[in-house]
Amino acid sequence: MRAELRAVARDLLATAAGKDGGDDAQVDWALLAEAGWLGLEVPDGLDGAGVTVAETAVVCEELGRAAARAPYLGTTVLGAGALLALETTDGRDELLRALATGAPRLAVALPTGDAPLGAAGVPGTVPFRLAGSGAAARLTGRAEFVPDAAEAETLLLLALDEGGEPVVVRAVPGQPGLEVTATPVLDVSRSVGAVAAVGAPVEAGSVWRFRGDGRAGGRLLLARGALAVACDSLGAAEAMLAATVGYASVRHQFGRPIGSFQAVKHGCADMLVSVSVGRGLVTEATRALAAASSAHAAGGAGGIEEAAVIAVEVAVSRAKSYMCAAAVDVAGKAMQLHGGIGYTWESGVHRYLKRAALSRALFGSPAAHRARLARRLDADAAGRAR
Amino acid sequence: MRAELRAVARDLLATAAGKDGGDDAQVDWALLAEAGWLGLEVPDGLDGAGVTVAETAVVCEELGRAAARAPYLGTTVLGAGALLALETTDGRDELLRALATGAPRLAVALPTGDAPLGAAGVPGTVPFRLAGSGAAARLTGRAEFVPDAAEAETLLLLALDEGGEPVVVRAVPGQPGLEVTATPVLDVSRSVGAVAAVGAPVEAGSVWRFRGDGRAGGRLLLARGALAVACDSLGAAEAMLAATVGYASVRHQFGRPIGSFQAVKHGCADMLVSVSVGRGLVTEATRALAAASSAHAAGGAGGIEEAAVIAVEVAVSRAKSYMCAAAVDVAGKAMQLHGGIGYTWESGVHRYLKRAALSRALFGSPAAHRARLARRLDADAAGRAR
Amino acid sequence: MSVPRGDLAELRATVRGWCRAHVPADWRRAQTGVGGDEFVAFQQAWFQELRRAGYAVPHWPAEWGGGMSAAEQMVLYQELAAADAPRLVLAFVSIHHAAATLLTAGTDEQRRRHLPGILDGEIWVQGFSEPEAGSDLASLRTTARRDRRAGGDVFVVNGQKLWASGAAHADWCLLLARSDPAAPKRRGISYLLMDMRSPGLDVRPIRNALGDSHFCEIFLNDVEIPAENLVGPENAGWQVAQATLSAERGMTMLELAERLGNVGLRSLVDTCRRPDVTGRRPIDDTLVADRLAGFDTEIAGLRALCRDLVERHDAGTVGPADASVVKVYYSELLQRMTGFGAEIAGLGALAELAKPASSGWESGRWLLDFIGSWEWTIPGGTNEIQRTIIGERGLGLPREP
Amino acid sequence: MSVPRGDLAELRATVRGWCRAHVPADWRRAQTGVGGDEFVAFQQAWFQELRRAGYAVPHWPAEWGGGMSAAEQMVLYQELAAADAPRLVLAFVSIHHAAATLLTAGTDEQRRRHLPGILDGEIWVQGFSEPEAGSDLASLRTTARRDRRAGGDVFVVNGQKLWASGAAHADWCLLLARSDPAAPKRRGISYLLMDMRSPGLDVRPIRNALGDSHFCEIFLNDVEIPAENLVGPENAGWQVAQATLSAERGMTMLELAERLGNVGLRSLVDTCRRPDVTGRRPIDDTLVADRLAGFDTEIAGLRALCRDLVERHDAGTVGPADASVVKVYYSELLQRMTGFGAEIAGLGALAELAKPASSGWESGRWLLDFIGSWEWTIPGGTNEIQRTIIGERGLGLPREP
Repeated sequence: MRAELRAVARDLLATAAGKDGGDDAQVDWALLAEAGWLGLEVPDGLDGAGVTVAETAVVCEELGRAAARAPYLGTTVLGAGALLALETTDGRDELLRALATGAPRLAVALPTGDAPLGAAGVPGTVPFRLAGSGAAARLTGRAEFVPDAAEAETLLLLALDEGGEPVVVRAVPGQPGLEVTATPVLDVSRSVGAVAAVGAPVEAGSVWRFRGDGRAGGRLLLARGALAVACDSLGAAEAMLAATVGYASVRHQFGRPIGSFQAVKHGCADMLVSVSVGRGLVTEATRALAAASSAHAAGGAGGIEEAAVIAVEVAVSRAKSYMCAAAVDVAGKAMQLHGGIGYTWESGVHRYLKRAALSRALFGSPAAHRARLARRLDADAAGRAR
Repeated sequence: MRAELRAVARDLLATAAGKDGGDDAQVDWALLAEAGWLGLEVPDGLDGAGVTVAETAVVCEELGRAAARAPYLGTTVLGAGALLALETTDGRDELLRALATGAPRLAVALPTGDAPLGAAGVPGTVPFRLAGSGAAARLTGRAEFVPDAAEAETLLLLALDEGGEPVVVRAVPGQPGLEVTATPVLDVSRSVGAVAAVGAPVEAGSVWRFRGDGRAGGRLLLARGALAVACDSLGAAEAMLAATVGYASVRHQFGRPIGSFQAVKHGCADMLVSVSVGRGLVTEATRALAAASSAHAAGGAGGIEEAAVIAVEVAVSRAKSYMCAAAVDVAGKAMQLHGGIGYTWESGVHRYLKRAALSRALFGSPAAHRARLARRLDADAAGRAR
Repeated sequence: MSVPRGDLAELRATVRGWCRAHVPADWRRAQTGVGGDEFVAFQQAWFQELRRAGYAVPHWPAEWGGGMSAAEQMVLYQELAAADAPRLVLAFVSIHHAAATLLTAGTDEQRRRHLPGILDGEIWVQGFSEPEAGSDLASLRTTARRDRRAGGDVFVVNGQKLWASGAAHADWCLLLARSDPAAPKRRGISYLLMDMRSPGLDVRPIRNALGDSHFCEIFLNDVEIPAENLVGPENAGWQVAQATLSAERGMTMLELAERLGNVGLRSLVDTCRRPDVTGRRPIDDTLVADRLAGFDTEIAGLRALCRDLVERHDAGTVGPADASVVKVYYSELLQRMTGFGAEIAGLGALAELAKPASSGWESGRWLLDFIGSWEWTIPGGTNEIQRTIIGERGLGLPREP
Repeated sequence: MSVPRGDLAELRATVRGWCRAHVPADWRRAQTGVGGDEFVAFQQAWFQELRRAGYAVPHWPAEWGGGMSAAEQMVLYQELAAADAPRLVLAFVSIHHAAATLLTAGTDEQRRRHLPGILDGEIWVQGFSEPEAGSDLASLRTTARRDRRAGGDVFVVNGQKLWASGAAHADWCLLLARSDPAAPKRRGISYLLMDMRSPGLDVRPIRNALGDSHFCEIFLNDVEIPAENLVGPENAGWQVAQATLSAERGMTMLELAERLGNVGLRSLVDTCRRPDVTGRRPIDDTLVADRLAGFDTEIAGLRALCRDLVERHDAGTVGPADASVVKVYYSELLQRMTGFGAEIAGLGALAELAKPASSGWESGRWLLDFIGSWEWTIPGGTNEIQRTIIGERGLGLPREP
């Protein structure tokens, strides 16, 4: 299933985005919906495919490979991911069903920088606060670099309710007190924006609770985001490696294909090594998240165990820090080994370098993820010593 | 003068130490004394050569190039260096004169690790304390990894007197309350040891004061030590580069000299680049220390300005952190590019790797020196902003 | 170098004072996101400002308006960098390569025609690289057929040039073309001065990774160049080009090193001293502090290397790979340093969409600077080629068979 | 892999329990600084201990005393590493290369003679490399002249072998020698089993960078090897060697990765949690913490890579450069990690003069470990050669002309 999905996705994206698809390589959204990629994890009962995050990861990797522009991160990775972690309500189910079959664009306003990886962690860094309840509920807060915010038709905001419990609040762009602003970035294949709420009234039935512990739900959601960009970086790095090998095999200088020179050959070998290592880490993280998500889904109201959340965070921090840093290096090496051609706009290498740079910063820098890992290493060693 | 000194030193060490000079490549001490290298900085009036630390630096570099064993660090770099920074007394002058013409072995017990580079710095980390004064003076403290301690005939101990002022105390190995122990290390071309004093009585006339501020004197002495090992590492790295280029030019595999393969050629090129950068930094640091030392000598009791000490510390920290790390990398690369031969004891590459490893740790790790530099960068930026 | 130290100190004080009075205030902000015309106007004005002070072409012979010793030029460039003066971007080829070519291999007539022109703002472009002749420059294919029919004496040029930086603004072009197709690779090339208004010439900008278009393609279709515009002997163009390529005698790298060490390092330290959303300064993180100190050290090493290179040029002891060592080290240090800046600036670096024109490669818009750093690791012989030069010419290692 | 997960969990519990009962307490301290005889005795005893449990040769066919699936072997090696059991150093060539050679290319008679012998402690050494045939193994010069005179049928061997690890303790040698000097490089080599007690054989230990002497030179002077000790067809020895070189099917790298991830990482974390003279723990420095987390990540990546390699071997989908990718990554990670340990341990690392025998390359004596790491970046084809293999066979890049 996963191999087939990958093959189909690669074909479809190559056709839809391609190199002549203009600077932003916009993918036809309806096509993605038709292909069934939006509701991969939505249960059969809600017209989805009922598979795991491992399949979503495949689509993310292929989007990265094509450096394609599509609001997949906002709608499926985070949107569906958030909804699936919530208690069942009519509104939530309705949205999930629409997402799987139609194509409403979603965005989830959550912290996308380093802050939630700090020692304080979620929920200290939940960006929105709810005041009051029921019809009197008001929302205040701000989130920046929110994926696909500017194009979203529905917003899901990660907020703390008056009891300090993380919840998800549904909102609509343009509603009173809510402002969504696009943030233009160098990576034109991505869309991010700021979401600000100042005492925004909350519609009835729009405050949704996580199944089980809301903190765990929020942490898994952030892990989904981090894993998705790691997958994107894996695909981007693989694309850059393939492009470089292809170019080095045909480009001649000094009467030889440049790929026959050790400097180029060994450079490509290093790219393959780091892509291979990154792929292993991404696979491990995907497996851990899929297992935890299944447990979360199966556990009903009971939620999920702390150890499982930590296992996900460890695996995701490794994959995110390694792969997202490696992708920048690989794209940079690709630019170098393409020579002058690689520095042109037309070659498209710069698209990958910029995309990799955004992915590296989004959902936690490598350094922030490693800092979290190091705290875990220290704690584990203390546990051993005890 | 410096070029000639270098040529003579290289010849002499190549002959004296050589590869067949046994595992420890011991240099004949009398030969060094005859060559006039022990009293390079000792004034003419005390039978020395009256030149600057720049000449001492040349000898250090050549000792590193030959990976030679000689108590030069203890006797000349630190011993003469310490004595020259002291107020003139008969005992001090006598020792300096002996050092320049005869060959008494000295060792200076001062902190050789990272501690003095911390925010507290000297004198917080002076290893010995004087209690009482005159005939009742007693010395207590401990210094480890003291260069050439075990073979020294005279010890100079960096201590704080009862007023908290750094002073130098002369002592003799074997005197009551004083224990000197050799510390065997992997680098068999070096000798280090521990010096411990427990209420050791101090002989009359053996407590000597720095000219001017004792703290500044202590800091410059530590800078001398750090610069000397940076010079040693420069020489060692140059030797490893030359050996690798030589080997790669004659060793054939796959029907070609291995140096004709880009992987080897570019590896050597990288070695040359880092040696060149390191040489520049070492030269700058030597210049800064020579200028400050002259000022210190000329300033008489007035001592030396804080800005000059800082300039020395900045230049030395750069040279020490860069060159001593680079030398380990260069020696490691040399081992790699020599292939199996490089891993044999007989090739001698391991001698350089171990020597470079000791030099890297001695007188402050690269990380500790960079931490000090970073504090300076922050302070300078604060100054600019003001 | 023969200039007494005292005179240098005086020159330093003079230049420093001049900079305080003449470097346009806030030019970085004003020049951010400007169009081509505004950039050209700013560059030309700044060039004339420097010219009036005697600082535009210090490396030229005194008779042509220069006359500074190498030691004096070092002081000049150190002070311009310390004052964060705009860089001479547009005139670069004119005052360096064009002037060096004219001075070392040109005729008196060519010199009299162009050197004053350059001082008045004549812009030159270098027409060396071609699509199939990048790192392997000697394999260029553009042809120059000598034609003496009809009483004239011209070279008729056909072909295509690539990576001609600033060609869109250029008045003249330094052109290498193959004039003897039968000769060995490096023996049949001629060096020509080509008027950029010649018929048959088509300049097309190439958009680069930053979205700028300062690189151009030049298409040459039966372009006629008068034989009097030949520099050096016919078919000896490769030798002329080699002799003049390093004519700046290390001073360009010294200037770039000084800029990296002044505005570059200052910007990076400032970036790291700026508190993040949680109120913490990156520099208080030892991980960041360590990297900063490492860059400070590497820059100090680079500056030492550059001073040494200039001094060797001056003393006539420059080695065959010395320039390559500096180029490799500078370019990769630039790449590491701007890359680190981009990491520290994080998501914010993605939202900085334009950097000031007339600046160097360290504008403090770190992601743009990082991408721009490949302008140093690729052109002029990629760093892979430079390492081969260092290995073979610098260390004497055997060539590939 | 066909073993049900439940059975694997059971095996894991069994091995874990066995390790608790049988791994010698404190063997690292006891084995530090021991001589050759003590090392051999310890290794032989540990081998028999493993043999009794069925853990000595799990990869052999069941009929010869093995019979574990790849999945089961992975569990076994993971648990041995987790329990920090001594490594099988001395028997390595015997149970892997010798056994694989005998099983895939040997005669029944050869198998019957040697496989039980190996289980009883017969030690083998690999005689492949020569002074002029290191990375370029096919250029070996040792000759094997067939001699049927006087009714016998022997190979008379002359030459010199290098880097024969453990030859001083070996009973038998896997020997490659040139039997047809006229044939092309790789077509005239034969694969022979040589009794190390044969006359004409001289073994001289080579002292290595650590001062140990486990590598040896073997001088061969008219050594006679009976023709029945030929493995595979005459002159097809190169092909036999290639077929058996990777016979351990990735399991060795998996074991090494597990050891790096268990005792290696734990030792490094412990080193960084130990307060220094000023009372500060290195791990509280973000610079150190960042490096530690980086190693934790890289090790996780290495383990994934190794599991993948074993599974590909098992599934028959292993690529021609997969092993090279793992070797390059493991060896350089080992070098970086031990190098970092040496930095953190600082001056103290210099004063650690010996490391335990029977341990891997991560004993926690960091400077010794660091120096020892070149045993992985050089032998078996240097990492430079491995990168060429990765580029050409893994990525299909063109060979050098």
